[in-house]
Amino acid sequence: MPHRPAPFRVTTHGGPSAPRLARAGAVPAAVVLGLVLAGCSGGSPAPASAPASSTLALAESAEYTTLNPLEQPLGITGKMYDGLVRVGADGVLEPGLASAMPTPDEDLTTWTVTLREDVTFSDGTAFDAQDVVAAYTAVRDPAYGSPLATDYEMVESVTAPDPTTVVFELSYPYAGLPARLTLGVPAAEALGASVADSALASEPVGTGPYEVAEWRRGDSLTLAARDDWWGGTAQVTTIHLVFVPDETARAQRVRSGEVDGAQLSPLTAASLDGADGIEVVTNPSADFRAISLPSTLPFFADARVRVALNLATDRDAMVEGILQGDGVAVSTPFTPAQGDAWSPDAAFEHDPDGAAALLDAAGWTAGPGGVRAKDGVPLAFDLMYFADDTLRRDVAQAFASDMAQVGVEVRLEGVDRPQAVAGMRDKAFVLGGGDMPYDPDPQVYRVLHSAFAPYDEDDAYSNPSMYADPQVDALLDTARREPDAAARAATYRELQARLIADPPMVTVFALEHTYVARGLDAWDGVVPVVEPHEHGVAWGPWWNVQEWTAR
Amino acid sequence: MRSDPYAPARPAIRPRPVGVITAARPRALPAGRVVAAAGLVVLVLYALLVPVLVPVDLDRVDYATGPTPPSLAHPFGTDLAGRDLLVRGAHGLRVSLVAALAGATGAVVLGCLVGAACALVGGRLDRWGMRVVDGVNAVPHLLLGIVVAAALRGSLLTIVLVVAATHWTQTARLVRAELLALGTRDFYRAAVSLGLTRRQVLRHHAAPRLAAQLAVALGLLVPHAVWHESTLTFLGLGLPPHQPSLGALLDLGQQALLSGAWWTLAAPAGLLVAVTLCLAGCLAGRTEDHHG
Amino acid sequence: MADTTTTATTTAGTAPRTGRGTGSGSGPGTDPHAHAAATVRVRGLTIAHGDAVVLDGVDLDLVPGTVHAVLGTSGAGKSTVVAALTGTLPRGTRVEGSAVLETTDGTRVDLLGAPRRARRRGLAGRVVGTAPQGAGGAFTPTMTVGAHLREVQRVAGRGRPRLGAAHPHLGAASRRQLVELAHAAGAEPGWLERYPHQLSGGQLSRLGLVAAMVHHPPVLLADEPTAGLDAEATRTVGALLAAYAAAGHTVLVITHDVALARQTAHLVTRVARGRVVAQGAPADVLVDDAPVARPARSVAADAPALVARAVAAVRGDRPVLAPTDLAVRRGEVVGLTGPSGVGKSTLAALLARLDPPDGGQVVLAGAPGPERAGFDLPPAERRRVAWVSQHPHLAVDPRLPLRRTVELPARLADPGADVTALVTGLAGRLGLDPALLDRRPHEVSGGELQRACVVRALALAPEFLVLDEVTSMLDAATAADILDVVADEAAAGAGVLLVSHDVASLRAVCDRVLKLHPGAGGAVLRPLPDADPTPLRKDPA
Amino acid sequence: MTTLQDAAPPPGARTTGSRTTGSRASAALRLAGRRLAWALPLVVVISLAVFALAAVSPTDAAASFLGARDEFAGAAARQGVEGLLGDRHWLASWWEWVVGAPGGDLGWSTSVRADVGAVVAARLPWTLLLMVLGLALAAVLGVVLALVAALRPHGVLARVLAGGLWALSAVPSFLVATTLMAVLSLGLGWLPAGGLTDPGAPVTAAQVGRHLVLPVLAVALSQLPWIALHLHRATTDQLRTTSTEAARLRGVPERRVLARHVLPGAAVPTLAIAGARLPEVVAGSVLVEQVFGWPGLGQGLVQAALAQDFALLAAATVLLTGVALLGGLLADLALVRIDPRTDPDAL
Repeated sequence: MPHRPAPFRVTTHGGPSAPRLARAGAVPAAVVLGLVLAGCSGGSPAPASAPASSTLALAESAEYTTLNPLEQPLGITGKMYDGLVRVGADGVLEPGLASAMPTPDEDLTTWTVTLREDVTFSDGTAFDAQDVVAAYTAVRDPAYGSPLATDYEMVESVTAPDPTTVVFELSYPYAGLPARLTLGVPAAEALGASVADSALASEPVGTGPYEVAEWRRGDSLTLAARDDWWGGTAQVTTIHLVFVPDETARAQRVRSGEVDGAQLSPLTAASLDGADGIEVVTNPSADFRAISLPSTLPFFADARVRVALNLATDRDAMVEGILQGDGVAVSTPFTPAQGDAWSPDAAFEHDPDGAAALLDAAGWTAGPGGVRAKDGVPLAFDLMYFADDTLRRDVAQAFASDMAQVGVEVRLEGVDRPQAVAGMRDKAFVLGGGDMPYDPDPQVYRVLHSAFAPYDEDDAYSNPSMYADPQVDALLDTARREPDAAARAATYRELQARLIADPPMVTVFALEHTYVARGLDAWDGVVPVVEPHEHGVAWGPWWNVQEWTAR
Repeated sequence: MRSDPYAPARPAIRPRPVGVITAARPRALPAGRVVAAAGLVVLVLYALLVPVLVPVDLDRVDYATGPTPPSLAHPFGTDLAGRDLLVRGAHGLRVSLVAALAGATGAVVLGCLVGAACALVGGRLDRWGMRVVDGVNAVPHLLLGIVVAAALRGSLLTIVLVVAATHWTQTARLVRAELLALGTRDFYRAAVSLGLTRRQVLRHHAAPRLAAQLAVALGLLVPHAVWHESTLTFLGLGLPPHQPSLGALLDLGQQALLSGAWWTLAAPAGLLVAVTLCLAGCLAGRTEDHHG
Repeated sequence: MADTTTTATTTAGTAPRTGRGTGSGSGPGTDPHAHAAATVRVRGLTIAHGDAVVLDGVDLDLVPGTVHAVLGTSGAGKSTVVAALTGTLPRGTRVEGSAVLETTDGTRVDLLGAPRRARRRGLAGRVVGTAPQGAGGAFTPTMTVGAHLREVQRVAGRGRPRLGAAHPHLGAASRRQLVELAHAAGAEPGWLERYPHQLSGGQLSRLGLVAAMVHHPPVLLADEPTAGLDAEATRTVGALLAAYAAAGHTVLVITHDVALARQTAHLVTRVARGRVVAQGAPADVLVDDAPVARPARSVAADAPALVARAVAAVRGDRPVLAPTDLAVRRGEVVGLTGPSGVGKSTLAALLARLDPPDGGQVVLAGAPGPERAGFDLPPAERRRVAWVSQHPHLAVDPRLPLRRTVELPARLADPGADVTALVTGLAGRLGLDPALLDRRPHEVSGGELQRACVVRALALAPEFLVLDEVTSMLDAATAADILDVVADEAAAGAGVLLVSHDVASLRAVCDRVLKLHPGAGGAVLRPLPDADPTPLRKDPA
Repeated sequence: MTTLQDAAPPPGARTTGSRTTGSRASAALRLAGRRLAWALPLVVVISLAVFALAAVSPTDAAASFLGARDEFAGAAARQGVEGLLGDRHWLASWWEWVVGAPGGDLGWSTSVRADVGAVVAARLPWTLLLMVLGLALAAVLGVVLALVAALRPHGVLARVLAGGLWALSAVPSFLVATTLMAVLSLGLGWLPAGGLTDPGAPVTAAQVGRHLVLPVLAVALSQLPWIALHLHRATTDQLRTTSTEAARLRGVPERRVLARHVLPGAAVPTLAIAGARLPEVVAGSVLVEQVFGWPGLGQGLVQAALAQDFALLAAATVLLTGVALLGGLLADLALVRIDPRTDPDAL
């Protein structure tokens, strides 16, 4: 076997030094030599070994932009960092670095969190309250450049009275704070002045169960289990994350046994189901898709039209056709992932005739060429979707088909981000949601509250329908301040009934994230979980891989 | 770079051939050329008539049926969203051909302007013009295409702009060489002694000769431009996915490859190769005749 | 079949030319550098390709010590003889007859039947040396000439030549041997280290023969060794061939150049349309080829003339033409010759007013306004002087049928005239089949194309004709036809400047011949004396 | 031999310009120098074009910086990011990039959150490896196919070659790559579908070798048509020339005739075209890398374009163009080496 060249690794942040260039160049030269010896040996790679091997190979759809938890929450960073609060089985929050769930005072403006003592960072330094304060100060400071700044706008101050307790002072009573404390806490020293020059982007320093062993740019990232993790050493000692942008290639490498799992679209996942040892795993999520109906357009000012469009939409056909059944039809931004805050009966049935009758009643009668019109204005609008998102394209095309059947003309437009922001003023848009599903407030507040109705170029995706309903505002604000969980859920259920009467947009379904995996039966501890909008191989069946135990 | 601008092209000069299907193509037998021309006519008719004859709403999706193999009802089969590939193929081919034709025409026009300017004005403009031509030739066209598409994302205009901006150099060289030859070839000196005026020489000899060569250049640019469109769309930088084009169909086809729907890739791939072969077959043979 | 008695041809002993020189060509074995000599007896050679019969019943005898020249116009099948002897006939040709090679040490081989591989190892290069057609063709452009020769030596060095010829040359070291051979061919050893494109046609032709002679093969076949060479280079090659034959080898020369045949051949066979029409000693076979002398014309001294006064030409910083005076009067044919590249074409173009001169001026009686040239001259004035170039296929638009090319200028000059009748008449005069006019340039031969160009020029009834090397690419018959027409035009009152490097044909048709001599300040024009001081020397001794 | 010598006229006919090999080597060096001197301003202009296009493009840097999080970033967060990225005039940022580039500081990539220099240094060797091997394979196959077809012009291969290769030339390289993957790895499962090594395996020659087969084959097949067709046509012409015939008549064995007389002559026109084709090889390898997930600079370029990360895009474009120019220079130097008639100063 030709000599094994030095491990090839992109190290520190400094500028490219000549030796690395030479070393990087040396590897391909060694390869050319090796080629002569290796030749191309036939035979497919060794099939995944049945017994619980301690290494796991997963195919990720894209290379990570950054490993900084303040930029990339709830993703792969969940493996290297811990938050004060952790997402548990079925999406129920449980204490993480906090020794117990955070306790609010009676008017929900001061929250106290006590910290565990037996926690160390991956570089050996100790973890204490100062790191938490530094993290939550940096995330709130716009100058640091974290995209999560507005999620903590209700936090006034974060202080550490002693090394093991942290106190959050809020500017107004807020019941949903625990859901926002899942932020990964890096070592204070490694934070840097901003995300741009923080070393955390490629050199994570966290308290999590794994640390980065090797990152080959453009090819793969290898995680190694820490033997000194406060939650006990993970039995899966090594995780190889291979970057395979092309979905067909991902599926092929799972089928050929090269990798043990990948995140695939429902259709491709279905095609692999049952092939030698492969099973499809779906996890519920609050990741909904909806079509905004901007109230600036004449016909959307009338609630009856919006109800009619909701009735004309065949949600079940979309779930079956687009998601191959891996999803739940929903009519409001609330999804089953919100637990008892979700009211199952707040839903639109598919009733195209009812929709047509409602439109006629509203005065939008069928004009020439089959498109409805009212005093000269045709019921026709543009529907934008992100051109590179095949799922949103399918939703847009299905919605346009459904609308065409009731005489509503929908013109499709594949756009990129700036075109979407610019068009949001007077065009419909296929909206995504469910970024933070573990509390109903972050799930719906910015989508429904009239405070976000006026068009704001910097915040175009919040309340794109420019929907303003005082009753909805009131219910949202009371729910925020309600300490009792049951009462909070009841308020949200009453809110959903209101949304059915006066729907801000046409919400179609909530995704179930589909994964294909092999060899899960060799492990105990594989349980479902509610996933956020972001779905990569950090979630799926492997979300709690650090707690798996060999069967 | 050339010391003597009037020297006719010697092997040392690197003409930038457009795509490999130019001079390298073995001489097209007359029969081969007839078959190619017929194939081209069929394809163009298919691309123009089918979308008109079969008015199907492009956005109408029918996930219930999903991908079905080629059958009598759907000769090309249906794609993942249950849409008939025969019709989408026609739309795709039409969009790609329009983009390619517009791009190629733009390239030829720009090439003529630069070529004529360099030849007629001569001197510094000629030298700098040739510097620019060599510069654009040195950069891989796809890279230029990706950079332009990255900035001006996803519209038909972008594709036309990309093709025109990268493929005018070959025509510029052609026009310049032809106009420069006016002074040197025995053929033109004979015309002087035979009493033809400059205008008559241009009208009877230079213009028809140049027109024939430009027609060939245009013909050969179109398949090359179709490539560019399909490549950029394949990379996700070209036309938006809901607008059917050969590139989008190929991209979709590749995704469906694993789930066994090979025909979703075969249909657009077949069309792309067919249109390329037919166009090259018709015109490639002609390039040699003009070197006479 | 092996008819040992010789027919009309003579054996090596009797030299057809007196003064052949002693010691050469005498019986084998006694000469200091004697080695195996070989005779080739070709009997009834018939070659057909498809349905066309190329050669029909050709008998040849190649005898050591003699040069046998096969003469004929292009396309008469001459080159096919060499192809037959070397076994390089194209696929699918039918060959009949025999070509027996017999050497003094008893080897007998039928060259026509020899299998290709055996021929390659045994004969090629060692026994039968061949210098193929085309001056530069013998050498691959990417190798130096020396590399070719060394390659042949290395290849042949492996086995002693089967003929066991002990030859003084083969004994010496191979490096020394090449230098000696080069000297023999009048080539500088320095040339061996150059690439073919760095050598002139004459040099390459000589080195091509040297390449064929590396092993002193007893039989040497030379195919058109002097094609495209000027008179001086032809003489050199002729001397080399004669000397090689005199050294006891058998030489076959295929040529259309009568001068070469007269200079070197001991035996001449004239071939026309694939058949031998005459065979024998050069004196009686070549008698009718002497250029026919045309009746001299009397030209009035004060006839209107096309006059170039002290015209000079400079290209870049190099003076090409020193200030020169040249006048061509109407009814007169003036010849212009000189070594290639001296500036003949430049002077002709100046006289035809295609390019403005760098000094002096060109005056034509009756031309209004200041002297101008090229497109600046009004069309009517330009048509008074016709210009025909050396390469016909460069002078016509390849896309148009000939009829349109020939008639266009005349139609543009005088839209009313019945141009078609005029052109058909002129074509007839030049022996050009009017049916050919409907073809495209690449579908007709060079000769026919040049005739069309002359028709195109004459259709404008020019007062003066400037013909720049119009006959150099043509065979004798076509050239003769064109020169006849030139003579008729002159007789009809046109003034003609005829540029050529073939002095013999110039003397036959011109009233006076001028020669351009290369000079430091540009070429200088001087009349060519009647008797050329450097007679063609045939006798090498 | 006396009779031959004195028959010769005095030598000394005019010889065309003679060039010792020494001055030819210096002419080749001058050619390389000229190309380099010409390449530098070209590279600067290209980078200027990339930055200008970035300025013209409607995208805003903050959106592409946030990437997937852009949809959920509130107003304050977006303004923070815009402040972070700064809003220097694009000409100033381009000037800073050009001044820094020679020193190795190629700027900071927004899509990779790292120095562009580090990313490029990690990716460029793999692209070079892929292109060199692909081109080498194409050249070897091209020579073999051309020779066999030229030597047996009426054989089956000659007819198949012309038609088959010409059809192959009509297939874009990403389609060739996709089909190879579909057949060889999806269908038959002989070869891995992509990536640098098997997941988790160290970067060893054997591993990378196995993963290199398909991409190299794809690059080779996309370049084979023009090489084989040009070589075939040139070899056929060369076989018919009198110099080849003369070599045979001088007794040179067939193998040597092919090696010394036919192939160099045939290589000349192909090399003359090669310089103009190399940009196509670079473009082809970009696509092959994207399909096979090969971590080369080509894939980096596409991802930079998709993420509109113009610093990395400029560096990748400039470097890949440099590779194309270097390839063109090498082809021309090989041409000068093989063909004595090519005058380096004229190239």
